Amino acid sequence: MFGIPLFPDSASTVAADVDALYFFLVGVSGFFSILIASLIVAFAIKYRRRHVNEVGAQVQGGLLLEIAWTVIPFLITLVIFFWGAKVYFVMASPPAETLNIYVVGKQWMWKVQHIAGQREINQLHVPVGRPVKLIMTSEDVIHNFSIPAFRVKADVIPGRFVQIWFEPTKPGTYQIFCAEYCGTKHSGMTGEVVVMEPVEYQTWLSGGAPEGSLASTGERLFADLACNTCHRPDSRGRGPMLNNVFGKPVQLHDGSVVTADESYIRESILTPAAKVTAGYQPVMPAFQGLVSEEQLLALIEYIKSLSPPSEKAGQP
Amino acid sequence: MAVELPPHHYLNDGFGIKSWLLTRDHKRIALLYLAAITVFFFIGGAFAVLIRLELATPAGDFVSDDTYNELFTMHGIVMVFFFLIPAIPAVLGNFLVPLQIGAKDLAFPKLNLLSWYIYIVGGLFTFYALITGGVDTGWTMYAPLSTKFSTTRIIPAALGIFITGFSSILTGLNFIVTIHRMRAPGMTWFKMPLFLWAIYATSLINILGTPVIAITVLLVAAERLLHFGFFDPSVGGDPVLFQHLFWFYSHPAVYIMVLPAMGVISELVAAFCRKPVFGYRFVAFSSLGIAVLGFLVWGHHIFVAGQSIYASLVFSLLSFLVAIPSAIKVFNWTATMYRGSVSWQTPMLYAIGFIGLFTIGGLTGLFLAAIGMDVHLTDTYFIIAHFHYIMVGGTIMGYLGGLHYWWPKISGRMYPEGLSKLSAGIIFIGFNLTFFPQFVLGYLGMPRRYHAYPPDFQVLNVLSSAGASILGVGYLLPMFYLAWSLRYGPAAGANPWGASGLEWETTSPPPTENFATTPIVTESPYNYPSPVVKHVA
Amino acid sequence: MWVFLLTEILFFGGLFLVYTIYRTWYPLAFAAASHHLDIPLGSINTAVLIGSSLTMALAVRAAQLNSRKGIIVFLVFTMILGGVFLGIKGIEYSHKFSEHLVPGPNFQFAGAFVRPAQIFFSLYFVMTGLHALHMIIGIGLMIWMLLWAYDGTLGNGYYSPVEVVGLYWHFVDIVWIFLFPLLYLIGRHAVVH
Amino acid sequence: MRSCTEMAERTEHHVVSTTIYYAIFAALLALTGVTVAVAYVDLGPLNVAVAIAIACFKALIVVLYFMHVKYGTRLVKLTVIAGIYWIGILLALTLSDYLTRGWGTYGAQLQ
Ligand code: HEA
Ligand code: HEA
Ligand code: HEC
Ligand code: CUA
Ligand SMILES: [Cu+2]
Repeated sequence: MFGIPLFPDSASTVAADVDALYFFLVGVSGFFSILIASLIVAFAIKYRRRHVNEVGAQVQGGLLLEIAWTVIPFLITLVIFFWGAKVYFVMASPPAETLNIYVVGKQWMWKVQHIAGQREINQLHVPVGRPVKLIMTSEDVIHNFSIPAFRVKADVIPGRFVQIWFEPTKPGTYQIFCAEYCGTKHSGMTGEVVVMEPVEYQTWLSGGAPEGSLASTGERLFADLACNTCHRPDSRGRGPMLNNVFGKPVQLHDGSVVTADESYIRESILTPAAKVTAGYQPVMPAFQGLVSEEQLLALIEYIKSLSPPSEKAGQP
Repeated sequence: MAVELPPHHYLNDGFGIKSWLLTRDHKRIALLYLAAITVFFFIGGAFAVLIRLELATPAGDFVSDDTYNELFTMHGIVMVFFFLIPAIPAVLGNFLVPLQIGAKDLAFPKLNLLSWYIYIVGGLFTFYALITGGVDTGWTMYAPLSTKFSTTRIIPAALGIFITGFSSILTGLNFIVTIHRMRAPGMTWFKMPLFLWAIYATSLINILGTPVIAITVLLVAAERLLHFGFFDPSVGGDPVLFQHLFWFYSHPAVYIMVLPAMGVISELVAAFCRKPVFGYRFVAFSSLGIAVLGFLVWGHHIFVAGQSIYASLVFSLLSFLVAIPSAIKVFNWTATMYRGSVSWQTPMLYAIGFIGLFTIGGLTGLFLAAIGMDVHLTDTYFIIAHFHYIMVGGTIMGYLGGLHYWWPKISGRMYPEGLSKLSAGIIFIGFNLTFFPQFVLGYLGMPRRYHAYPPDFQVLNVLSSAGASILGVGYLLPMFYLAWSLRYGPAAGANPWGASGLEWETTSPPPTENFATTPIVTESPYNYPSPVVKHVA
Repeated sequence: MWVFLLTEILFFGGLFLVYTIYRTWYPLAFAAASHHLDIPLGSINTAVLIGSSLTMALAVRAAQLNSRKGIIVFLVFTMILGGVFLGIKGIEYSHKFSEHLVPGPNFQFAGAFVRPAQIFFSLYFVMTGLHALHMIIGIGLMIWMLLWAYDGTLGNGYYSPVEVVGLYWHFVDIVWIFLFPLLYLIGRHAVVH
Repeated sequence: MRSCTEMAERTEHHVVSTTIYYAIFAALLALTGVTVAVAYVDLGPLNVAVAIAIACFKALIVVLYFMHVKYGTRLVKLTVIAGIYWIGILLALTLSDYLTRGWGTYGAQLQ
């Protein structure tokens, strides 16, 4: 309207759900705002004071009315609650088969690491029509990866992995914002998502990853950091074999069982003593401070690649 | 015959700086607060002006990014901790609590003065932080930015918040004890004006919530100063825990900021409709309901911050519950106007403004409480618009309405009616122009705390900045004409509005001891026709 | 006064929350770190503080009964016990310093839990430090009460100030009653490296 | 500051006998001994529970007797309960986050 944008692009599957809820809420709010406003104005005019000593009618209250305007809003809020929760569950549960991409936030840029090896800064190329999962972490403070056109965002927290997923529906270029205040250049921590047709995307992917795939970088690191002195492909090392670990339950020495997801692998590398695998001594050195977040991603991707293909659905 | 000021009242009971700075009279202390709070409001307002100037253009060209970050941080801290939280309780509350319950003073007059000094000391710390470089963490001071990365003056600012916190606690304590123990004979709980219920509920929140923010900022200071690790992921700490602690206080604090204004509105609506508040008990209990439920919803600020899904669901549901008592209030005020004798004097205009804007602000809170919606809206201008609608459109309207309503009691004189209506109008228009476009910006996705933004958003931002300048003028006017009326305004007389309530039964301004004889209460607070219905129309 | 204590409860409540969260996150680390605290000293201190609560209660009783001498004697006892507590705490702190158990760049901790142990000791120092600060304030208040007892302000049925200080002191005692098991006595049964 | 001290809600002038005080004192000492002793016995998860239960009991008798709440007004009792209740809110709702993060966290995968 008048060249003023009033409504954002909606370019992901979940955007439509969010928009529907939004319009419902605008409707409810509009209804009540207008109701209250018109009642006040009407009363103010109709019952305006006509002479100095006039007083109002001495009405004290009415139980029925009170009950009505407690119960009706309550029911409306219940509707909103369930609706909001439903949309939220969609956002929080990625489909089983996703294209995985790693994102590292740092003051003040986004580093994107594709599994095939491409790296990007403040840009993210994805194919249209395919669910994409971003696995994100931060090197310093809390950031927030936000794509308004997809209606998704999440805080990117140092010290753990955070994931969001979306399925782009329209090719195009969309804004990325950092939406959690992170210091001086917070407002400069922006970028764009480029959504491409699958074919173009394939061409883009093959366009060159000088260092090879992420997993192969990880493999090199695994040797450089001497991980392979303890974790050997056979069972003779001091550490457990890492084949077939990812995605499987791991028995810990205190008896509990955890699933070896990205966060677990990450923790195992950075602070191995926190969760010690059953049957092993806690001799693995802590690599916290020794490997960067990006190297970590490569290592994780390598360890993932040692597990059977069904776990590697994310590979393009 | 013109009305005249009484020969003896609290304002001419001693002159000179000492009679003010060492006073124990709750009315004078209220005025001390009024002065201090006004200063802080204009400091905070000046920051807002600079923010809006910067945002008039998409490029970050007016101030540097660091300066901008300090601007909104200091704007938030000053406005929240040094203006809005104390505004109504410390000024109007201090002035009115003893008057409305028919007491001579608060339970602990010296403690009351001490609270003011503590507030000032806290303010000085913050001021010191400000002039030696400012703080750039946002008012929410999230770790680890605040504990490890920022290089700005966080410790003095944190101490400032810590210290003022004690001032709020002591004031709250004072009010609670006063309301329990010093009510005039016959003033049962259900004969108390609704303003007192609101103040009582606010004080409860103060007492129960403020200590938690105190310990939280202390931990931040310890982490910065002594390298202790509480929220530091590199030693295994969880930054999200800081957010839990912060919001455990800061969500209830938003009700500290709105409940007193709701109390004022109840008084205004009753007085200017000359009618009892519809559903007195519902309005009274909804204040307590908000105070209690308000403690159960803090997690709605951290839906996308790595909180467990199930906790988010619980917090979302509870957030909807806390909206119900607010809804009850809005409906009851509206119903009070039905068949009232509605006067269009300035305070009533503010009350009407409050109801309308609070409704919009509150309803947009429902958007945010719906988790799936909040994911898109959080940390965008939608949030900014939501809370300015409640805090500026709501609470400040309530505060100004209350100030105008009780001004004749405070000063003994009337303010110029025409001018005050004009500025109420300017404020209403300026306000909506400033903050309505921000809802749209928010849904478009413009993040908050952005020093520069994509050019697409410019038109809406320009509208907002234009509105802010109108709003600024609207706020300056009352300052001048109220000051003017202190000297030149016509004397008001004891009860210029023909309102009921104990405060109107003593002279304006009241004598130091408030009432010549202890009043005895036999009637409900809003019993019309009141004893004196004769003055202004 | 009770309302004020309500505030205090939540003040410490924030700390207990932080404690609870990290204890559930790092049970082993907390147990290991706890082994570096000195149980005998901690137990003695607990007894000392309980004793001071007793003398405080007796001081209040003396005040109720208008016994000026009683007030003075018992207050002095309470202050001495409080002083002993702080002294022992000081000794413990100095041990921690020499063992490099103070969080920060000089922190040293043998074993696997360097990082979470740092959280434990951060908590240890803040919790016991704030507790000690409260005790110092309490002793200050008691000096005041002593003066009032001397000049006769107290007595003749006017004793509520002593009562208030008493409530405050007992509250401080209660905080310690929780701190002691939570900080000192974790996982003593298991040998953790 | 005299007025300040009026803060104590007026408890009835109930003078508690010294025997009770000494008994409480003895109980507190004994319980301290018990907690220390129990800490060395392996009770599994019960260790924490026992330690906290004993601490709570100790706190309770201090509050009831040393602090005279047993003889206090209803308002005083209400205040104490409110304090405990609010700490409960703080702990319970925060734990509702931490303890259920394993089941699914926004940003982590739902199982
Ligand atoms: C005085 C201040 C104040 C008040 C009263 C409120 C009231 C409410 N707030 Fe708001 N809020 C803030 C100040 C306030 N808020 C601030 C400062 C922030 C941001 C902090 C920051 O991050 O910097 C914030 C942020 C905020 C968020 C977090 C957003 C985010 O960061 O992602 C949420 C989410 O749930 C929320 C919800 C609500 C709700 C549900 C209410 C409810 O209490 C509102 C209830 C009122 C009504 C509902 C209107 C009246 C009712 C009717 C007219 C009847 C019809 C009603 C129904 C159909 C139910 N608020
Ligand atoms: C009580 C609370 C309160 C009040 C009253 C206000 C009042 C105003 N606020 Fe504020 N605001 C907050 C609380 C408040 N705000 C908080 C908590 C934040 C979040 C901070 C954060 O993110 O950490 C915020 C953030 C915030 C932002 C977002 C900044 C960002 O995220 O980048 C903006 C932007 O428009 C804004 C604008 C305004 C405006 C225009 C007013 C106007 O209403 C102000 C009107 C007043 C005046 C205009 C003063 C009049 C005085 C003069 C005209 C004299 C001028 C003198 C000189 C220039 C020397 N506020
Ligand atoms: C000194 C020997 C040693 C070195 C070097 C070492 N590890 Fe380990 N690692 C171990 C041992 C022992 C364990 C099992 C005990 C534990 O969980 O701490 C282990 C466990 C792990 C686990 C968890 C596996 C499971 O089954 O739960 C991962 C993942 C891992 N290591 C990765 C690495 C990587 C990556 C490196 C190099 C950067 C590395 N390790 C270097 C000894 C080592
Ligand atoms: Cu990164 Cu804001
Ligand atoms: Cu909130």
